[in-house]
Amino acid sequence: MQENAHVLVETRGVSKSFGPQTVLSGVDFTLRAGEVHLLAGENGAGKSTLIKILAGVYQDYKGTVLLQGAPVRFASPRAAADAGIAVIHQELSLIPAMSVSDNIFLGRERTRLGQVQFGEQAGHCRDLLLRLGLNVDPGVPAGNYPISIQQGIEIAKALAFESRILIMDEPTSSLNQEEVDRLFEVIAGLRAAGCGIIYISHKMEEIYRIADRITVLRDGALAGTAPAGELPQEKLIRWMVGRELAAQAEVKDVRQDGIGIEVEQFTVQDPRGLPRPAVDAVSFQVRRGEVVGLGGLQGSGASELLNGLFGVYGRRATGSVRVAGAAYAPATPRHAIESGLALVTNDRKTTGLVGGMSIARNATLAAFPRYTPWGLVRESQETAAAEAYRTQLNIKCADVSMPVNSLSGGNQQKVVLAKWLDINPCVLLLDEPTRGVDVGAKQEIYGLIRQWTAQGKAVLLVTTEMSELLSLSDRILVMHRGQITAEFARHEATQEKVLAAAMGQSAAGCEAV
Amino acid sequence: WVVCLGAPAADKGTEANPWVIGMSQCNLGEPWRVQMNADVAKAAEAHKNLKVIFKDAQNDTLKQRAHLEEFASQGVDLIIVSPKEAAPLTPPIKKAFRDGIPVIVLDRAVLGKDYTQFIGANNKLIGEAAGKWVVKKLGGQGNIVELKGLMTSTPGQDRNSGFRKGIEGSGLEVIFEADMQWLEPNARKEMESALARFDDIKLVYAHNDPAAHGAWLAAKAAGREKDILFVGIDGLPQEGQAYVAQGVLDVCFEYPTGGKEAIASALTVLGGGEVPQDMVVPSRYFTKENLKDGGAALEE
Amino acid sequence: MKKFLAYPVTRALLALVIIVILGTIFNADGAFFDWGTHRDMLRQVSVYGILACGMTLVIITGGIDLSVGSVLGLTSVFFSMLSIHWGWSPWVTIPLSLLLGAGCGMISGGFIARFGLQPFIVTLAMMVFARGMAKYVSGGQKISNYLQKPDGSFENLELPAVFDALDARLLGNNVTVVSVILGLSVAVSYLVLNRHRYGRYLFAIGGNEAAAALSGVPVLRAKLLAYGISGMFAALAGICQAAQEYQGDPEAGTAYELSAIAIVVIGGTSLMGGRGGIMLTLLGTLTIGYLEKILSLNAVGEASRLMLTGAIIVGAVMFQRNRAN
Amino acid sequence: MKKFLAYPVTRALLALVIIVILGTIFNADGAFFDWGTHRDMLRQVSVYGILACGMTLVIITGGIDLSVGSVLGLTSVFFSMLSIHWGWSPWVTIPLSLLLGAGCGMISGGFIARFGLQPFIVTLAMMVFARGMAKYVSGGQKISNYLQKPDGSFENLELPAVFDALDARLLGNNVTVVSVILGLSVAVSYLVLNRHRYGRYLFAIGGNEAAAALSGVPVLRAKLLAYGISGMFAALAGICQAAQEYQGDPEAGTAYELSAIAIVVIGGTSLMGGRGGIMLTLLGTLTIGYLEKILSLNAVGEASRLMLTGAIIVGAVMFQRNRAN
Ligand SMILES: Nc1ncnc2c1ncn2[C@@H]1O[C@H](COP(=O)(O)OP(=O)(O)OP(=O)(O)O)[C@@H](O)[C@H]1O
Ligand SMILES: Nc1ncnc2c1ncn2[C@@H]1O[C@H](COP(=O)(O)OP(=O)(O)OP(=O)(O)O)[C@@H](O)[C@H]1O
Ligand SMILES: [Mg+2]
Ligand SMILES: [Mg+2]
Repeated sequence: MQENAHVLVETRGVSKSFGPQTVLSGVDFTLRAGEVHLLAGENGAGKSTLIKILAGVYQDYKGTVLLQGAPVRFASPRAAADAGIAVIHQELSLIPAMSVSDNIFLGRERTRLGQVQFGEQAGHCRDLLLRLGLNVDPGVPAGNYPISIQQGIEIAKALAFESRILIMDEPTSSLNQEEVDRLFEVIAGLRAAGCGIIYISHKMEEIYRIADRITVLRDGALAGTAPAGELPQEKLIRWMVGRELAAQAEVKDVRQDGIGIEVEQFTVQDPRGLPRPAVDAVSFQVRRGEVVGLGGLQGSGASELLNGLFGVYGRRATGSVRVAGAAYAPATPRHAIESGLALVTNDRKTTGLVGGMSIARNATLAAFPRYTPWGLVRESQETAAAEAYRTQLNIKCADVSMPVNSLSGGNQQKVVLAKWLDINPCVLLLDEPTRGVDVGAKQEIYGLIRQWTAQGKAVLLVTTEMSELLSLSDRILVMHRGQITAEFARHEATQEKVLAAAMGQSAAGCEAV
Repeated sequence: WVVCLGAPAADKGTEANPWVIGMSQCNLGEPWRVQMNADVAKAAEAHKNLKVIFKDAQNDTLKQRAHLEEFASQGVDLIIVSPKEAAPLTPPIKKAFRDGIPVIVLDRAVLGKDYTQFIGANNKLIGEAAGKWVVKKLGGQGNIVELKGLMTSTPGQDRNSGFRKGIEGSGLEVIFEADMQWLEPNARKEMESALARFDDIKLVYAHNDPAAHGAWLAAKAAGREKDILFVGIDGLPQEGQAYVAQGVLDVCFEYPTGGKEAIASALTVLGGGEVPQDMVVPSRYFTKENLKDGGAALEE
Repeated sequence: MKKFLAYPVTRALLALVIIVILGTIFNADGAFFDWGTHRDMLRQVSVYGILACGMTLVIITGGIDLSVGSVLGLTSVFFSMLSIHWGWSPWVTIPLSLLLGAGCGMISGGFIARFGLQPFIVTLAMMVFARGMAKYVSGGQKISNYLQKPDGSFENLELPAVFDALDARLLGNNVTVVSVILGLSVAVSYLVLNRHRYGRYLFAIGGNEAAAALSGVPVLRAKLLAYGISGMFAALAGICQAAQEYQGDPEAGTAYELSAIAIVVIGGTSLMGGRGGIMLTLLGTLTIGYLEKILSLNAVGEASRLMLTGAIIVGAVMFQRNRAN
Repeated sequence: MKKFLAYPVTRALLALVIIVILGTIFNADGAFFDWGTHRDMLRQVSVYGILACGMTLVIITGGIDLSVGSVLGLTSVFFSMLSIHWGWSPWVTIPLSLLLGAGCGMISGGFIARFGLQPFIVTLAMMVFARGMAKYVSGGQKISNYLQKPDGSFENLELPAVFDALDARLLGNNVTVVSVILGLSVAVSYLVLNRHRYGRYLFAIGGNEAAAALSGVPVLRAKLLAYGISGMFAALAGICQAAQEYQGDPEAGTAYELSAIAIVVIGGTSLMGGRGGIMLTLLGTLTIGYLEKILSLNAVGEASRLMLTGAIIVGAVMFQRNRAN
């Protein structure tokens, strides 16, 4: 009874299915006041689905949800919000064209006689953003800010109404270290104030930094709940994947002599037309068999560098580039593909996959001319190739003719990789290749990267996950405001050094020019 | 802003300073109206002291109303208007007329008497004449298909009611009727349905010539064009008359545009003369026999 | 200058200014300099402008309403019938007509919001259906004060005063009543769109419907409202059209939806949804109004008029194109 | 049964079967059981079906083509003029007309693909422009074999054999040539869409344009192709229309684009792009064809016809709705 007083929200035997597919089965889950309750599980385990039930997004589930001990069934997201549940959903839910303050108050405007009180909202909004350390103008469209700031705005939106229950579904997937630290401070403050926080993440370091209790879902069922201190990482992973994960193989240096890609004085004008170039005369090279990691804060220009090399900006990207020794001038993605480049973008949903198209068709799209001699489609060859990748990359699916958006995040990412393997590239440009991917899939992707380097491919890797950067890269380049500010060999790189360089301090510790 | 236009100025109506006539046509989507403009243009061409400005209201009453407003502010000497609607165009025509601009109304009458002259033909009479011709031709017996024009329009209604009056009391029976909205493809489609349903069709009465042509094409495809008589209305030289010459139509009834007459009246009015307020342009009908004589007048 | 052109509203304004300058050049013997010309332009474009107000709301949600022309025709018939034939008071007939229009809009909106059907096809169906209704209600006849009695003779009823009142001019003959109604429509739309909570919802839905729903926006209700208002404005336009024609025409408003959409887009509201505004639509209304007026004043032939209009629509949209990409 | 209904093509087939069953019930004194009725239905719907083939390609890319009706009108005039007035051989006039249509389509496609303008508004502008061109080329008159000479007298030219050939019937009077042309159009579209590389590109663009571009799909070229093919089919429809009317009518094809779009959507191709197929469009064509035929056979009045059509469009789309959501 005493224990119950502290329970903010509880689910009892909650089950949910989409058509024939059961996504949650009989999940019991409790959130107590003053705790950060971490929800973990593989891609597709049902984490987002569970919190969407708590958030009033789904109403057709079995079982009961108890709020402060009383059974409830929210009729809409609005009803959940009114009951004191604030949610940061996995997909960004900002409206890009609307102002920051309109976004924050969306659905719960301050009104008098139905008239929105814009001034009042803007004022309140400014205070809130300052509390989060965000220097943002409430009147500017949210879409004008980089993804990281948008993520911050999203957090502000959740905090705006002083809810007792806060749910965050992978809120840090596009935040850098500094921003993550600030978020964790805010969370600590909320916890101290007696709020309950449900936190979903795939990042191990985060999990153990913040969690009080951990609940693991596997295939929609409860795998277990335990205090964070009593759940060592190996056990957590075993709960998540249902088996022991093979220890990471020792990284071997497989660098070869040939140059994969060589970039000199490469400049990309800002895609939004700002005067300062997004990439400012950078020069570097990646040898065959080498992984070069690009570190930097959001907006450092690393993504633009990759996109620029791939021809996304056409002639706005200038400089001298050689791919496998041959001169290459970025023009269009098609040209880049023909020149032996492949780009895994940082957002598989909007730029990586054609969601409604089948797995096989997505996998063969980049190398499609090969399957269409004289323009005629050879469907059998396509299917055969897709089946080969399915085995090689261990893509979990019933059939390669299924639409790709029916797969879990990690498997979708593998289809993206299959698409680029299919062109047999010389240089792989990888932009956050493990974003939103669970531990198991992550390991597999790391394994793939090692396979490619062993085959002599050059890899240019952009990632915000420090451990990933440090463990995968043979060399690390750090970018700041469009320029390369530091370079580290594998053995000399540390988290502190990389961060310092990313924030604009030169390796020697003084302010960079 | 109202420009005083009362009496024609002394130096007006010369080759150097011609009279300006504003002509507002309700739409140019129908060949018959294109023909009316052509008739007006052709008649005006012969007079070097006339200049005609043509405007097209695109089947929009309110646009046509704007034309009248514009003509007044541009200071034309006379207005010819072929109105889309009687009721809504009565006030602006009345206004222009009261402001001293002579107005000749073509084809469709307006309400009241505030205009200089109305020139038009009578659709009811033409429909009736067609009915009587049909009764005579078929000897008062037989099945008829009627392909109606847009039944929300007055000509469609009048050509229908006139015809029904013309065949009243005879043994003729309209066994199939459909609204083809003045369009030939629709007429062909409806005729195909009629042919599929009825083995005995003696005659097709179509509210315009293109529809009669479409019906003929349907009958021809069915191999039945020889057994059926085709009657059309409008009688444009390049349409109805041509179809009669080609043996497609058995008869077509002219619906005169009055364009030529309008220019003659305009000259009289601008010269200070008098014209009768209402003028019915006599209609003709064309058959293969009378075509080279320029048709024959309708029998009363 | 470049900065200045970054705002859609300044671009829309510039487009209008260019058209007006063209008007002063091709002034048709000075007719363009008469105030009367401008007053008449405003009168003539009012019906389209009113339709465009509702269309703006719908387009901002990312939808489209092809039924407005037919709903205009239906209400013009309905309003004329109640007013002329049945002799009901305008205090009853106007609200009833507006309700009818709103009802048509909300039926479309219901199918779109509740069942997730495409706005294009649902409102296309409503366009066909409402036109059929207009013909059914009117018996295919124009509803005027000239009434055919069962025996075939005609009776000349008195035209209700509301027709004259709506077709009148105010302020010493200088402004037409329908233009004032357009002004009020713009004002109401402005309030809904920029001051009221539901205006935010419409923008949010057009910007990202899924995100809006997750934020607690009542998507279904907001969409119903947008299509309902669009239908209501179509009904208002129908009343104005009937008043100006002194009759209800079941064919009235055919293809007006295309003009209304062109006005909205030329103003600078995006067909993708989420961006735009009613002031842009007002500017678009004036631009189209002046364009038509100038073509008409100069008696430009049908063929050239169509070709010019087509070219100018593309030109205006190119000009309004988002420079960011 | 449920599984069976999961495929759009079986739903489209079922809709067609329902309509045909209705035809056997309302069979108009047995007229529905004549083969001739079905043959005529096929003739009549062919022009719409040909337009719908091109429209399907465009809609699969996520676009729309409102200009097809006007392009039909323009080419019907152009083809008639070259064939009748100038007496050119069909071996020249047909390819030239198809080129003209493809050109119109590619101009729209160019603005859409190159400048990222909205297909709705670009093709609306082309719809207005091409109609203007049709009137300009023809001088606003129908182009028939009855030619007015400069002195005002008329000359009766011989009608070129191609007109008769295209309006003829084959196989012992049982199939019209235009229906065969529809069949060929479907076949060609099927090959492009399902067997050719570019067909896949069209689906990819409609599904996710950004992802397609980053996978090396030549987006600009593929879109140009889609709109070009749509224009070419519109031209083919224009030739068929001219042949069936024995003349070129500058007003031909008005509002046909709406029928074509309705056919595509009723078939089950999504207006969102990325999903659909040409077989669905063929089924949609037959459904609309039978619907019109049944209404016409039973001489249903205009008002009821419109109301029924509107209701049936919504019904069909509800039926085709993706059950997943
Ligand atoms: N709207 C939907 N319709 C059908 N299936 C769905 C829907 N939403 C989710 N699913 C399926 O439900 C399962 C659970 O999805 P959920 O998003 O809850 O996973 P998750 O644990 O949040 O994964 P991730 O770590 O990738 O975010 C997945 O297999 C997913 O494909
Ligand atoms: N095509 C584009 N059009 C407009 N703005 C863009 C485009 N691509 C990127 N941007 C903007 O550029 C800025 C930086 O982009 P992004 O958030 O991807 O950072 P980044 O350079 O990839 O840094 P990091 O490598 O650390 O992730 C953001 O404001 C983003 O919105
Ligand atoms: Mg999730
Ligand atoms: Mg990035």
